[in-house]
Amino acid sequence: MKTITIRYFAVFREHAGVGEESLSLDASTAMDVYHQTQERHGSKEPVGHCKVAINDVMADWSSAVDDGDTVLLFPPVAGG
Amino acid sequence: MKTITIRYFAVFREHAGVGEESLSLDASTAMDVYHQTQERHGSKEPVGHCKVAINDVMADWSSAVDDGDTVLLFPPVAGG
Amino acid sequence: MFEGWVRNQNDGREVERLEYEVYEPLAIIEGEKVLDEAQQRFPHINAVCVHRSGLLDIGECAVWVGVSAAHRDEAFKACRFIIDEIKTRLPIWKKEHYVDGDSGWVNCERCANVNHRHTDPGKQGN
Amino acid sequence: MFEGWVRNQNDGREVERLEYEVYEPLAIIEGEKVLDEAQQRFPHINAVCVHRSGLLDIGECAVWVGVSAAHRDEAFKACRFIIDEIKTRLPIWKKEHYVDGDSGWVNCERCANVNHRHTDPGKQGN
Repeated sequence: MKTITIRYFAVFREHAGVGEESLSLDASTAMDVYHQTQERHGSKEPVGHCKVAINDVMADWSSAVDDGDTVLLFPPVAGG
Repeated sequence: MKTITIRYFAVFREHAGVGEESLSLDASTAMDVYHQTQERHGSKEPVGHCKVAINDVMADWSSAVDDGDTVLLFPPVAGG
Repeated sequence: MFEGWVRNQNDGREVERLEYEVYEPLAIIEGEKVLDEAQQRFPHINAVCVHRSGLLDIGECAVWVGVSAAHRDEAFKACRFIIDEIKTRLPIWKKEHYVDGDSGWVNCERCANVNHRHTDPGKQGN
Repeated sequence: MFEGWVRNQNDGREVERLEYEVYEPLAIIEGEKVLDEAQQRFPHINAVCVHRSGLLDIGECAVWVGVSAAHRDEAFKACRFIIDEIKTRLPIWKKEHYVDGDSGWVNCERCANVNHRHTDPGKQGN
């Protein structure tokens, strides 16, 4: 188990009800974190439409997460 | 013979030394006027690069000119 | 030069004001990357961009991109490149507050529906 | 929005100032035609344009095109259409006055060479 700080933005934050929380997760990638917190941020959005950063650096969904990392979950941006 | 007023613009005017002159010409089209005044406005430019107006209305080089018309000869514009 | 203004309607709904949520640390880094990439593609330009954050009223300028170049083709292409990249890459989210009291995050129609009476805001453009 | 400024060099020559000769009666009519055509191609835009006449110094704005639209794709395309048409269709001629005292009408390199020490001003852009 790793202690991961998760930060939610925009619609994710509103649904989670918090901007940030620390969870103890059995996660090896950013994707694992997304899926394991899906109920909290309430998204059925495919990850392909969202973005992720680890410790303030843009990352891939396959990027590894380590104990103590902060994972930032970004819903789709306004775009057009 | 027709009395045609010719107006020269930009480089044409500088070369003709006048902005406007009235000439008695044996011309049936705007193209005829261009060719018959070519020595005055000094242009070797093909008419395809220049434009013409008759009595303040944009015209084609094949447009007819009548006695008393004013023909405006426009050198190429700056473009790009 | 491109300016994005807050419009009073979107997709047929009356918009009262907009709220931009910007995650600044990464928005600034990504914004600088976009300008660097524009500079590489169009070497002879000078470019700047500004994006607002927080609550904006109708008629306010939300985003501004300025590009200068000796030749207009390059200026147009670079300006278009920058605004398109900014709109899709930067961590900036737009929430519309409607006149009828409803609100919704733009382009999140497939995300969680967390808003009371929130309806599909549809495709957006600016 | 597009602004054309007077640059201090063109094709490697130092420009001191520019002179625009505009034949107003037809420039205005053609300019309005260009805006009408833009409006037909891009029905949802509002567009205006201004072109200066006479002597301009370095750094002055020579031409300004402003287009507003709900969607930026339309705004970009319409702005580009208008400036391109204005530059090629309106009876407006540009004369460059160089720092070395020479001068020349732009894009008239194949026309009459009426200027003292006038050399090929080459291809122009703005």
